[in-house]
Amino acid sequence: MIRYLAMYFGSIIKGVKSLLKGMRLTGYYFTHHKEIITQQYPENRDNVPMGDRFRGEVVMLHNESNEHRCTGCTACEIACPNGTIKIISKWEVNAEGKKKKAIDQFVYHLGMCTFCNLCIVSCPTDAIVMAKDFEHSSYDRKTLTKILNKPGSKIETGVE
Amino acid sequence: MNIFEPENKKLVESEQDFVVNVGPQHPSTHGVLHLKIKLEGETIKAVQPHLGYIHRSIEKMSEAGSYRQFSYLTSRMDYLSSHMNNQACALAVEKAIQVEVPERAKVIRILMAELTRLASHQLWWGAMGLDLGAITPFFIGFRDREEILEIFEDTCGTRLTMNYVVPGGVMVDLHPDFQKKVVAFLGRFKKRIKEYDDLVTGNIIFEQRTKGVGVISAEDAISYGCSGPVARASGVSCDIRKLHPYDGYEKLEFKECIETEGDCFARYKVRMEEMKESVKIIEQLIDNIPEGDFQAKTKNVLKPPKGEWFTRVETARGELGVYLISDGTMKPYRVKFRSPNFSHVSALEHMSKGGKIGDLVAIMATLDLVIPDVDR
Amino acid sequence: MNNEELKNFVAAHCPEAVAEENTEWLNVVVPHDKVRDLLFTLRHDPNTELDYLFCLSGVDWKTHFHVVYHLESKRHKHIVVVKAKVEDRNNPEVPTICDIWRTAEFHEREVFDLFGIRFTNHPDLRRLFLDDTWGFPLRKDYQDDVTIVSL
Amino acid sequence: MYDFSGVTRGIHEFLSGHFSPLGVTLWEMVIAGVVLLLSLVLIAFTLGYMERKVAAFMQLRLGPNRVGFRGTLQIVADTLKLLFKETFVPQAADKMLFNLAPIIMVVVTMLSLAPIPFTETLQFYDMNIGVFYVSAVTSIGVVGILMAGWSSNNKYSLLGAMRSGAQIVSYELSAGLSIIVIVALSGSMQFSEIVQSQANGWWIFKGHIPVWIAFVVFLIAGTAELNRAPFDMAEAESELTAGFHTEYPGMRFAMFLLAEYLNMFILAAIGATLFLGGWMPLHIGNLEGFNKVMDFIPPLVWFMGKTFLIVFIIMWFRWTFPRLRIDQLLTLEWKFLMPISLVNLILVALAVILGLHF
Repeated sequence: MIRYLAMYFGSIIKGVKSLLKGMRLTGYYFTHHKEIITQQYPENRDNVPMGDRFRGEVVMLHNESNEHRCTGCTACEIACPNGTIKIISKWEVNAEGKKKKAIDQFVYHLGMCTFCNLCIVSCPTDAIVMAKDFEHSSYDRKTLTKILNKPGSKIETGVE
Repeated sequence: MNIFEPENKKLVESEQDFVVNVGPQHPSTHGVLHLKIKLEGETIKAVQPHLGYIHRSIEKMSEAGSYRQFSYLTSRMDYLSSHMNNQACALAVEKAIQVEVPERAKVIRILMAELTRLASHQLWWGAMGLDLGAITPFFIGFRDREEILEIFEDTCGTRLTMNYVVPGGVMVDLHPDFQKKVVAFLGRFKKRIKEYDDLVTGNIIFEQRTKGVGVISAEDAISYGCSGPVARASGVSCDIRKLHPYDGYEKLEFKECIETEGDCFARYKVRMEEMKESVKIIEQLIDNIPEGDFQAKTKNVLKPPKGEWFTRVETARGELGVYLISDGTMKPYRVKFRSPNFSHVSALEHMSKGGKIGDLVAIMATLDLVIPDVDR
Repeated sequence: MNNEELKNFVAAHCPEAVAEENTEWLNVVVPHDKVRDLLFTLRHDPNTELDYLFCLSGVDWKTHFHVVYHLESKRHKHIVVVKAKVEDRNNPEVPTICDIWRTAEFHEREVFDLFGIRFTNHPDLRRLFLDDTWGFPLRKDYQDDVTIVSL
Repeated sequence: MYDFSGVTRGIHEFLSGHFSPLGVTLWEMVIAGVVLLLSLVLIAFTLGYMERKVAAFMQLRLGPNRVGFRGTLQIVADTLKLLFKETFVPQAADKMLFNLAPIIMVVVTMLSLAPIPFTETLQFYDMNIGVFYVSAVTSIGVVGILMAGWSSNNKYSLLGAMRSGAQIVSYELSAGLSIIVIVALSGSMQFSEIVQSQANGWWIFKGHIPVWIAFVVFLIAGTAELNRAPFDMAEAESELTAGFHTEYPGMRFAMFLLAEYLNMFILAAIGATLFLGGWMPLHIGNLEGFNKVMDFIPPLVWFMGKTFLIVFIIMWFRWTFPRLRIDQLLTLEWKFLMPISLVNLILVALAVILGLHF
């Protein structure tokens, strides 16, 4: 009888203790506002903490004189698992009078991209990189199809 | 010889049967799992899972991609252990084309895999609290997981579907800050895991909700194909990292966490222990990552010979098998993913029969179901 | 038991079984009507005791189907791969094994769903992922111009 | 020191100058009703905001902080949103009961506010069976829940309503028993007299262990009667999606919410009145200076402070604990709370009879 009573009250005390433990933790967080981890997104847009290698979208690098490094070898197009990249090439006559293949349009369907990085890795001339921009939402799906080479841009000299 | 007795699988037998649809949109199914449960009052009489709401036929899609391409899809299966999924595919391809992975890549893979396991278990811990009605654990679990995801973001560029592990090694080298950040995180996390215990483990309500609930015996666990923490909670030794080591797990010191009760609380304890073991593994490796290449030299187009290979990897949820068949071309002939959650769903009815609705929720929480992994 | 002993064991119990060469684990191909007996023996014989069915998959070899059973013994730690060969493409049938391993129930439903291989005596053979009007997508002759966009 | 009777007398005299006695009574009732409704909405808004902030801080979040100063107007914005939502009735629902249920919930809640003394003079109706009246009226609320659950023609709703019925009926007992402890000690069922009996010390200080036990039991049973976590079996989000109000849209849903918050306030107010001395300021023995300072704080502030303290504790429970299972819920009541409060009541009764209390 005494044993059962002791067990009965023991279980109550143990239970209440365990509950108070949890309440102590939440009480601690309630009173310690420095532990808050919320980030205020649109306000901190200028300094959103982001990894250096964050994959936001594929962009093509251009230098000051509007030159890119893409030779139009279609390695990225082949490497892409879901047909995000489409390279439309044209024939160009270079200074020596030779006909040479060059890109006309580097079409990039952002809506299909899974940011798997396979195109970047496969690019032999490092023409494309991943940019950090992540605010891609749009009301029109057409805006997600981008042409990465800037109008009038040329291939950098010396890139084969 | 036929010991088989057909059960009546028809759920609604009469008008008196009270059949409730749990899901496909239900707060506790963590996705689009659809369960039909037959109730008698609060007691569950039968459970029938209906799958396929998020079936994308990843196996079919894998047949269309090259050997480098198909593994990125597996990040979308069990998205909480995407590193391990990618690793399993990479291991299968490496077995097929017989490439030796550099030491540095192996260590990076293990580090990433264990961090993923940690992150996955943290999410599970939070979500389990949510399922049992405590909302605060969710935020505490996510706070810690966030730090791991930031480490991933630094190195891999993505937070959830990394596609970091590729055939031959890893995609890019570690971020220069990786080691510093991981050490700092581990220091914080080792203190914070005590909070986990304070808030949930010792809590009397939580213990009452989980002890003796959803019991599955060792034989049943094996027969139902359970693996990972679910089987280990029933006393089945099934850690692939121990039984069939890959990527250098055999050199590491860690314990296989085994409980024998087989109930929800045992599964909880196994996962909590696994978090501590993962921390131990990371600590063993983080200070001595070998120098060298992060990727073996492989041909541009991978063309394995005819044949078939099976690799098994321990993900956060259990055993992931990749069954790869090649016909000698540059695309896989057939890829089969043996996902751990698929077997666990089939064991759901066995575990929850005779319990209450609250028990079903607790069982699903401790099975740690990821529905895209079930449907694939 | 090692692979050689397992091979002899399988050969003793199922003479029709053909072992494949150069494989990591023992692979045996068995006609579909013999597979149930062999699997039952492998499961219940104390020398093999393959109690853990960790993978059950279908493979379409264009001329025939394979239903592949990956089995492991938790006690003896050996692994056997049994392949049931189904010649009849129009009406493929394999006896069910979901009374031997409970997990097979869902796996067989998956194979039925994706390959159209019927498992006789299965208690609940319904489509698992897809609806009843759908074809069998993992068959190599599956054609679907609407939902499959080839790149 | 602070007295509302001057204001009420002023209004009464102003009205008497313009209307016949019957008109005065009617106008006074209208004014009282409007004041009551406004204050109730204000209280519910405050509690809603408080709950969000408390939850946020316990969960390492900031909580609402966009609408108004630090998010104070968020709840107003939400109410407006709910007001503009379509109020549909499910086709298979029992339309009359479906529409009636939220109204019953709110009306019952407002009824039970009548005898609670906010201050000595600010009390709507000081009846001599106040405690009895409150516990009688609040238990009608379960009818509203059962009606909502049944009439929705939804299985989740029905399960939630049934759970809630079992739960409230059981927890009514121990809540009532713990209230009786105070009734026995103070010797009255009238709220004003109970408060007066605590003029020389609150019951929680005077009553020692039995009152502490009664207070804890009251808190637990009260939380259970409110259908709040960890006893939110009727809603049980992860099990029954939203329980009895699954099918309720827009403003009808808001009425359930209003009723929940008001019930929480009423429970806390009763707890504050019975155990913490209501509007009585805190006095410590012979510390004259201290007591003077305490007297200087208005009684309404005392009352509200105590009430919100209890509300905070109830919220603290909610954001810390997992939910119980339905059978454990009933086990807790019938095997733990009920016997404890019975024994406790006997102890108190003996103490009162033998004159042992202070």
